[in-house]
Amino acid sequence: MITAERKPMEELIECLRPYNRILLVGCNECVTVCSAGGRKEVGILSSALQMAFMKEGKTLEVKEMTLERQCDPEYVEELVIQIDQVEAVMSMACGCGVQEIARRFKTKPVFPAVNTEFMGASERPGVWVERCQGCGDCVLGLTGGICPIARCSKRLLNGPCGGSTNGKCEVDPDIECAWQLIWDRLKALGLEDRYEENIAAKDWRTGRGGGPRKIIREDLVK
Amino acid sequence: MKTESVLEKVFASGELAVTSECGPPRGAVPEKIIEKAKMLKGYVDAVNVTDNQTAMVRMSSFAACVFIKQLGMSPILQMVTRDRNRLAMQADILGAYSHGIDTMLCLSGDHPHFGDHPMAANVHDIDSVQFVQMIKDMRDKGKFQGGDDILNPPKMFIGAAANPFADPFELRVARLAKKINAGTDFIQTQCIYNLDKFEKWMEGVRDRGLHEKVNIMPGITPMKTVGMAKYMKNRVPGMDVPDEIIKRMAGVPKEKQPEEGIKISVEAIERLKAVEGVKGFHVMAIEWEQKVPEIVERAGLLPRPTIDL
Amino acid sequence: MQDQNTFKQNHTVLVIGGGVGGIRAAMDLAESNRDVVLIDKASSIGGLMTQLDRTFPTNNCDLCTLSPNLSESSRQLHIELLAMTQVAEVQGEAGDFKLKLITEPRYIDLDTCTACGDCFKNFPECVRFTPGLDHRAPTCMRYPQAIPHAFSIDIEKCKDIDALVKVCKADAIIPEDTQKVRDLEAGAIVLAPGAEVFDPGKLDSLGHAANPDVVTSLEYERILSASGPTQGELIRPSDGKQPQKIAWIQCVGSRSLHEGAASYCSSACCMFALKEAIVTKERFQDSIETAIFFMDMRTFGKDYELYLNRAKDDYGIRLVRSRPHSVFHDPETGSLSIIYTPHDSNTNVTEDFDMVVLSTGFKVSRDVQDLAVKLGIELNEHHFAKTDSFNPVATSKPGIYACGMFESPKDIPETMVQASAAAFCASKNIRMVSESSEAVEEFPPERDVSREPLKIGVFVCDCGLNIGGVINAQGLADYSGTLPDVKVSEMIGHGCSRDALARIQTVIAKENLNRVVIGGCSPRTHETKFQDTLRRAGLNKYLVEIANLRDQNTWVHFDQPDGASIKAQELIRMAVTSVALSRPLTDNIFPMNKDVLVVGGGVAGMNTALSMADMGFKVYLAERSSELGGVAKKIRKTLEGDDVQAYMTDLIERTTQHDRIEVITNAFIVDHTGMPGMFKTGIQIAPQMFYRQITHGVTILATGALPNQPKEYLLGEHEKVMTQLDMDAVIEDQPDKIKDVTNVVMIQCVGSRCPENPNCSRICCQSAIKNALRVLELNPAARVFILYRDMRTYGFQEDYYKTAREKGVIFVRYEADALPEVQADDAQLEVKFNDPILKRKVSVYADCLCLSTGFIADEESTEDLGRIFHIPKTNDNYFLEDHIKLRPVDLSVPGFFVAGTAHAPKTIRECIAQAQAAAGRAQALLAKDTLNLGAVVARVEKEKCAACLICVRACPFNIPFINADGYSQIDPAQCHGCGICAAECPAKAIQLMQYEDDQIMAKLTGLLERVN
Amino acid sequence: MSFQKRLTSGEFVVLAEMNTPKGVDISELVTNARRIKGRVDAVIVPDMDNGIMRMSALAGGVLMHQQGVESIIHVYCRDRNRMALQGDILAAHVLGIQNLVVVHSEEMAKGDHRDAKLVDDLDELDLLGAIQSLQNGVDMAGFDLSGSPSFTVGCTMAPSADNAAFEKELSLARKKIEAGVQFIITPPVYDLNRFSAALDAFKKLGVPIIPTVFLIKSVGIARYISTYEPGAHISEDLIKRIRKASDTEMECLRIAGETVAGLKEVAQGVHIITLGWEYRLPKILDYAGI
Amino acid sequence: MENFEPVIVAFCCHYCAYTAADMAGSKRLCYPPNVKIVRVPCSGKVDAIHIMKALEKGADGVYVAGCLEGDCHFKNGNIEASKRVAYIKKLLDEIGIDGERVEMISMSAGMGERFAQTAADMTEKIRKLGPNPAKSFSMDMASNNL
Repeated sequence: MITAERKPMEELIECLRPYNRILLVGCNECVTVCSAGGRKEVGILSSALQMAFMKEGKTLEVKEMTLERQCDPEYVEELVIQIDQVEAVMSMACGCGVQEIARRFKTKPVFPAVNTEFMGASERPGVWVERCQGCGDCVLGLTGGICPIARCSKRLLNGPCGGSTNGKCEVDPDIECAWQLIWDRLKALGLEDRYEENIAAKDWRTGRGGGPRKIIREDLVK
Repeated sequence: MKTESVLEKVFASGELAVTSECGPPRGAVPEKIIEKAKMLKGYVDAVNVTDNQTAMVRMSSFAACVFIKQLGMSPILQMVTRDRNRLAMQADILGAYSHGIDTMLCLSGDHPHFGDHPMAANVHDIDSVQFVQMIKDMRDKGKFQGGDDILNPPKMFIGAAANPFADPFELRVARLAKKINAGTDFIQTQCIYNLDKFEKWMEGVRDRGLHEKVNIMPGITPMKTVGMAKYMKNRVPGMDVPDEIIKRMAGVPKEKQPEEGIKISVEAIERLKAVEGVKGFHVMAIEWEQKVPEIVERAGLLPRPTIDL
Repeated sequence: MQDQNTFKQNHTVLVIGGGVGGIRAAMDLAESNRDVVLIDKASSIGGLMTQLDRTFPTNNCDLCTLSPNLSESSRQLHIELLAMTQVAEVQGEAGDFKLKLITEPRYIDLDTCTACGDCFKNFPECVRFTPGLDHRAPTCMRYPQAIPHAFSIDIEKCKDIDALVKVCKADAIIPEDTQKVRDLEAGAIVLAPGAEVFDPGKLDSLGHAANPDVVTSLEYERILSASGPTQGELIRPSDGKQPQKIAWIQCVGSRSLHEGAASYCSSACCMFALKEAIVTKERFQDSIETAIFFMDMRTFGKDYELYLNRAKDDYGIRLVRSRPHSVFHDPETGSLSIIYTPHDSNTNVTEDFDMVVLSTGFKVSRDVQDLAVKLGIELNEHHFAKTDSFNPVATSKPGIYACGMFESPKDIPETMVQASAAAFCASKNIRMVSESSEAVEEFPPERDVSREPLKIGVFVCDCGLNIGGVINAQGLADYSGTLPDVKVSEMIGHGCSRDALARIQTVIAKENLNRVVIGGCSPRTHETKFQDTLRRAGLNKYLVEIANLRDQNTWVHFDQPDGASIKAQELIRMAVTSVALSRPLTDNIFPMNKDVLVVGGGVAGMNTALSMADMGFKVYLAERSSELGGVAKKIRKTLEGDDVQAYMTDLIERTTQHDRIEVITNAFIVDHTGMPGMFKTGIQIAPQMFYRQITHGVTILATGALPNQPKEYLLGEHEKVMTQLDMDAVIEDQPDKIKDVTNVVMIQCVGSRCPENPNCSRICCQSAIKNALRVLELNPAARVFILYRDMRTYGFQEDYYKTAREKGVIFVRYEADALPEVQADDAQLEVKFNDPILKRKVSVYADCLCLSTGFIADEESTEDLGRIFHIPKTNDNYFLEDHIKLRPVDLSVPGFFVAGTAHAPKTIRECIAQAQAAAGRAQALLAKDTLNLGAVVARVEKEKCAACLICVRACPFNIPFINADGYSQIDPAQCHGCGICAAECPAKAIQLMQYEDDQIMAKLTGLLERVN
Repeated sequence: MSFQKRLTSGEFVVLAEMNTPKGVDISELVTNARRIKGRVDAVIVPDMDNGIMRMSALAGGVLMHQQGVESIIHVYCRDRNRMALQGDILAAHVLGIQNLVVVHSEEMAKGDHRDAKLVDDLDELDLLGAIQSLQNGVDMAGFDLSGSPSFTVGCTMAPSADNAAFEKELSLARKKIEAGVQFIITPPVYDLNRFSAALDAFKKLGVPIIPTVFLIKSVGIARYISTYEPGAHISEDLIKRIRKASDTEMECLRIAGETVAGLKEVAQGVHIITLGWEYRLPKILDYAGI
Repeated sequence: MENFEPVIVAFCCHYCAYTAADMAGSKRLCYPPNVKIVRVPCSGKVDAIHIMKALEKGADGVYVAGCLEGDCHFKNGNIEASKRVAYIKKLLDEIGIDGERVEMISMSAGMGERFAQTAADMTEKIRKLGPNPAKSFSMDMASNNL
């Protein structure tokens, strides 16, 4: 899923300062699952914002709404009913959602409430870790199902650097050395030989190197 | 001979090669590097010039190499994959070679996390193995990495680093093999203090016959104080400093510790000379360059062979 | 003993006596689907307890704790209540008694009387009665929530019957009413006739007859009582002024040789004197001086010693160890002089008091003795029912059981235990009415309120002075009427009384209300009552909200009535805004697992197991040691001389041989889940430690306590030092050893009533007496010293104490701050102690030193089990019952009961009674074929669910799962209703029924957003 | 890597015990197996342990196999004669079971079929001999088999209260090793130091030693073991630790996990017994860092 | 601010704190009437939103009262609740409202005294902290008019 984390309150308060009525929009997909922007967080943030302004003697009217997905225009359309009653929108979705709202409602300022972080998995309840950088050309088949691009600090494709100690990355001992993981995994699978193959330099065009990406499924295009 | 590199010629001569290194200054004046390089003249075959070492901004390695070259010495251009993408790297290689710089050391580089620009994007367009491959292809196939032909291909003698100690240990030999496969001509290793473990590594290297495909130069770094020894042991990732070394350093009074450090280095060189596959030594005296000549001398590595430039 | 299974045609039990014991017995029987006829010779049930102001040790208002029980008993379909009724004749035998009952005329028709009180207002001379203080003839309602809720007339006293008849608007007065005779067939009889208090009039020296300011403790209760003659004002009868100095004189009519007085101890008087003194200081004025004159302070019940310490230390109640000779009245000052000799002196002291309260003991009334003759049951020398040590509630006649005061003098909790035990034993004689054939109360169909506009009714209870005495209940009701959507708002008297409930029901119907708010006491105790009322009125029971105006407002803010009034408004507002959002809910109902798990195989555990198994239930008896028996297996004789070993051998034999009992020894409870009727308990069985899960419907904890072995007085170090338990065995096994002794010294309260174990171990005084008497029997020349702090030979044990004194046992008191000292010089054992009379140290060379070490809770295992079962414990690690007064057998976790010394120290006899009581309580719970889990379960709104797994991970019981349709599903049968998932759900897709977010939010709105 | 392979290559093996159901509802067993799949090397399936009639170990082992979890099944002499034993052992091989543990048969007295007849046609050493013989292609009657099975065979060692008993167990173990035993499961370890002290004696046996870690679930059980099994060495500190814990259950799991982790340093493997709390195995492994 | 009477919302677990509150009642232990109880089946039911909304609507303090550690009727609801309370405290600090206004309290059903004491302590504490700074101006007016 796409993970996100709420921005510092100060930043949120600052960007809403010019407004009196806003719409706070959650998203029932990834950000709900990573507890950053679902209905519950919308409720909490709404209260927090109102209190923060009340404290300054100002009333901020917050309308709460949570869409099924903010990255689909049909769902975003649901905001139409509310949008005229507010001066600005704050979205708790990932960057996709924020942009979708901005695209649909050209005259309303939209602010992100969260920092969109990465594509990750939940390691355990309450802990999410980066697993994929969306490079567009998956190497996991070569690396035992562990991504060196997302999980090695240096994105090394041919093995660990000289700094890995006890299976941990030199950058931060809390980070597992991706190559240690890859190697352990290859060994467990009896695929040690895979390591010996030199992986050629990557074609980053499939990643961000080729500019903003787009997927077109001809058969589905309407 | 693949190249004009002095280092290649020393290896070819069958003599043990000696290299050392110079860090470019953190400023726009060349005096410092010239002064440092001069100290080494006559004692080493080539001088590594680091590239934003420890992820701290310094004068570019290329520029510093030019100054050393002007002193009539042989520089080794270090380049890391961290700061440049493959375009910039190839461009710089062409430029360096055009200035007569014909030896390179390919590294991935320290992570920006450790340096003075932790906020910098780390490029890592390609990794060090791919880097070696790229230079080899430029040299031998005359092709840019993208596949186009090079009009006058640079003939670089290609070096790479190896750390015999980092984890997973069993991967260290295989990792070396990959670098050799990619086209590495010589290897400079991480500082060696744990001689037993290094020898074990070399055993692995010999088992696969890699010592015949590449010239391995163990890194030697004298320690000034017991504090430095402890720092290396505990704080430098991938460094293996056995407790005996610490004990030995701690066992002498503070003022005698530098001498003890040098002694340890000299003894190491003497012991490793005998190891099959060791083709030279990379003597790095960090912020203590003046001691390199003494070590080289006491280790019996003098005189250096004269190579025609 | 009695034949257990004489099943005959009849399935009715006659319960004689409508006091707390009788009510408890009747309710237990009714709950376990037996028909009950409950008779009382008074005009309403309730007995002595209804006359008390508050009860110890909680100092609760008794009416409040009792009245739900009373009206509950009248609700019970199996119970037929006959007031003013007595037994005239009895024939037949167990299973088939034929009785003649005589009901005296009430002159009021119960069905039409509305208890309006007009008769009482106009003709007080023939309707007024205030028990205790009013010496006039009986009539009428004894207290405001009386059941039956109707007046009665004393026709003799009435001068103008026509006028009386006319004053009744309901036409309920029937002057021609006559005595009615009725035949009844019953399978068993439970006797709970209670006791009467000793009449101190006979003791001239105390001046009760002559002086109005000398009152009995019961009269004093009436003075304190809000429903009493003084409306709860503490004033002395002679001049109506508040007394400033009050004395209590203990043992009036008990432990006494006076004419008409009893030789036994009345057991409860010490505690109620302490209670009255505390309440006096607490409720009226802390400066009122209180002194209690006593011989031994007998606070031997559970946690009673702590109560005593609080009385002394926190309230400064003066305790004077002396039995006063006489009370004189000084006509000039109006004060009362008590002349007494302090226990440690020989000179008389005279002290003046404003009021004197006589702690009068209990005795069996003449009427009850006559009843016993009619029933053909034997009485003991004190005219109490004669029962057996090992069958404590069975009388000499099969099918007839006695409980409460009639069995022996006792306090309320023990009465409750015995009542449940007697009910259980009685139920063995009769068949259970099967649930399907019985007429379940038919509720009208629920009205669909979903499309109706909100019509909220608010009913504010004044709860007597409890609420109305602090805030203006009428004012609050007026205020409530101004709240949005409130259609009706009324003040009702005692909201939980029958007529109040009827009133609510009527108003709901009349006004077509669809939501109800009750402002009253805690929903914890009274919610179901009001829910039933809604059902009767055709509303779903979850459309009511209770504002806790009493327990959490007027009781705790009586010191600031203004604050309490504002808060009351807020609480009502919260309830109104919240109830507006309540929705009809359906209870989750499941089949009942009727198997029983009994933990602990001692005397209590085995008796419980056998009782349940005999009733046809499958019982698992888990014992952690390798054999059954527990502590009782080490005891040889009881104080009364019964052979404990023979009893235990038989008990173990019967238990192990029983078809329906599976004994699991070496069993350790390791996990537990579920709810009453569907428990699942994991047991690990040593030595192989294999694991087994048992499913069962109820759990009875009979895990016992440990014989205390404190490291004091060389116990375990010197061969001549032993515990009373050891001594018991020595006497039995090595009588020759006893024959040689010269001096036997016993020290009481070793390891009890001390800082480490502050409570009294209850059993030690009687075991010391028991062993002392047996020593003297074997060796009349021996000198036996008992060093004690208070001799607590309660009830009939007192007789043995008396015998011991007569036989020359030397009793020497010591104070807690001057403990006896023991020194050993090789074989010589020297005991030194203060002689309070001689006022010097005395030294005795003991051939044997017996320490009365009593019990100590098995801390480690109660802790273990308490944690696994979530059962709270007392500070000294006994299991804490649900209500120390009225529910001494039930634990606070539904479906759990406690028996034996796991509850508190007790004798074998008391353990057996509690075991039978636990069986009875368990039987009542298992009588139902289905299990209602209520409606509090988590429900997922699948449209909102993001299938994020957070609920799956958060649930402590692993209930939610993501189903094939990709959303979270929660099985209502398994959901425990904690709501953790609902709180964690990031999509707010889960709601906990009855506690939905919008309802909670509405409460906050009601509280915080002012209504304009 | 298979259990056998790990054992021979000297790698640390993690075993867990899972009882078959008393009945045919295998859902819990299967769920539990899936929970630890990939985290333990093999599951030991006891056969009517402690005289409690249950689904047979053979079926349980096969079920594990179907879930992709390697199994080790118990065999012993109490309930079957040499015919049945040999037949079952052949069947086990055919059905994919690769490992056997020959265990001492518990008496019936504590079981649920106390009136059952004890067979005891063979003793443990006989049975070990029979297994060897079957693997060599010959049955106990001397007839040649058409195709012979192969197994990794282990045995258990009983707890010993004192040194003499321990010596006796050791000599018994030596005999079993002679009879073909390739690994030994030793009694529960509650005190790592005590275990380490006995390590030398174990090492001399020359086969891998797999000590047991028994999950204590309550203070009551800890107290019982410390009182009645003097050889077990449950310390007062351990009992205190459980008592003082705010969450007893988690503390017990943590203790088991720590013991597993401790044994990782000194033993060749570990055998975790959770008796009814198999669903807690993942947590123990978490605490053990496995 | 002299006459400031704080409004405090106490979310009380049915099994412990709510029962303890009733116990305080039957023992007649006085505490300030500022504390208003909302009954919940378990402290683990108390959502962060409930706490936030209570403050937003003008409560000066909020506390969640659950069972003693290890005694939760539902195993760990109280632990979950205390984590949530800690989270809210941080959030409040972040918006400049003293996190001290929110507390997690634990007690058993028998602790009537502790309930009363806690209520008194909490009231005292909030009184010292002063009114909830986030109470809107208009609301202040309204309460002054009362």
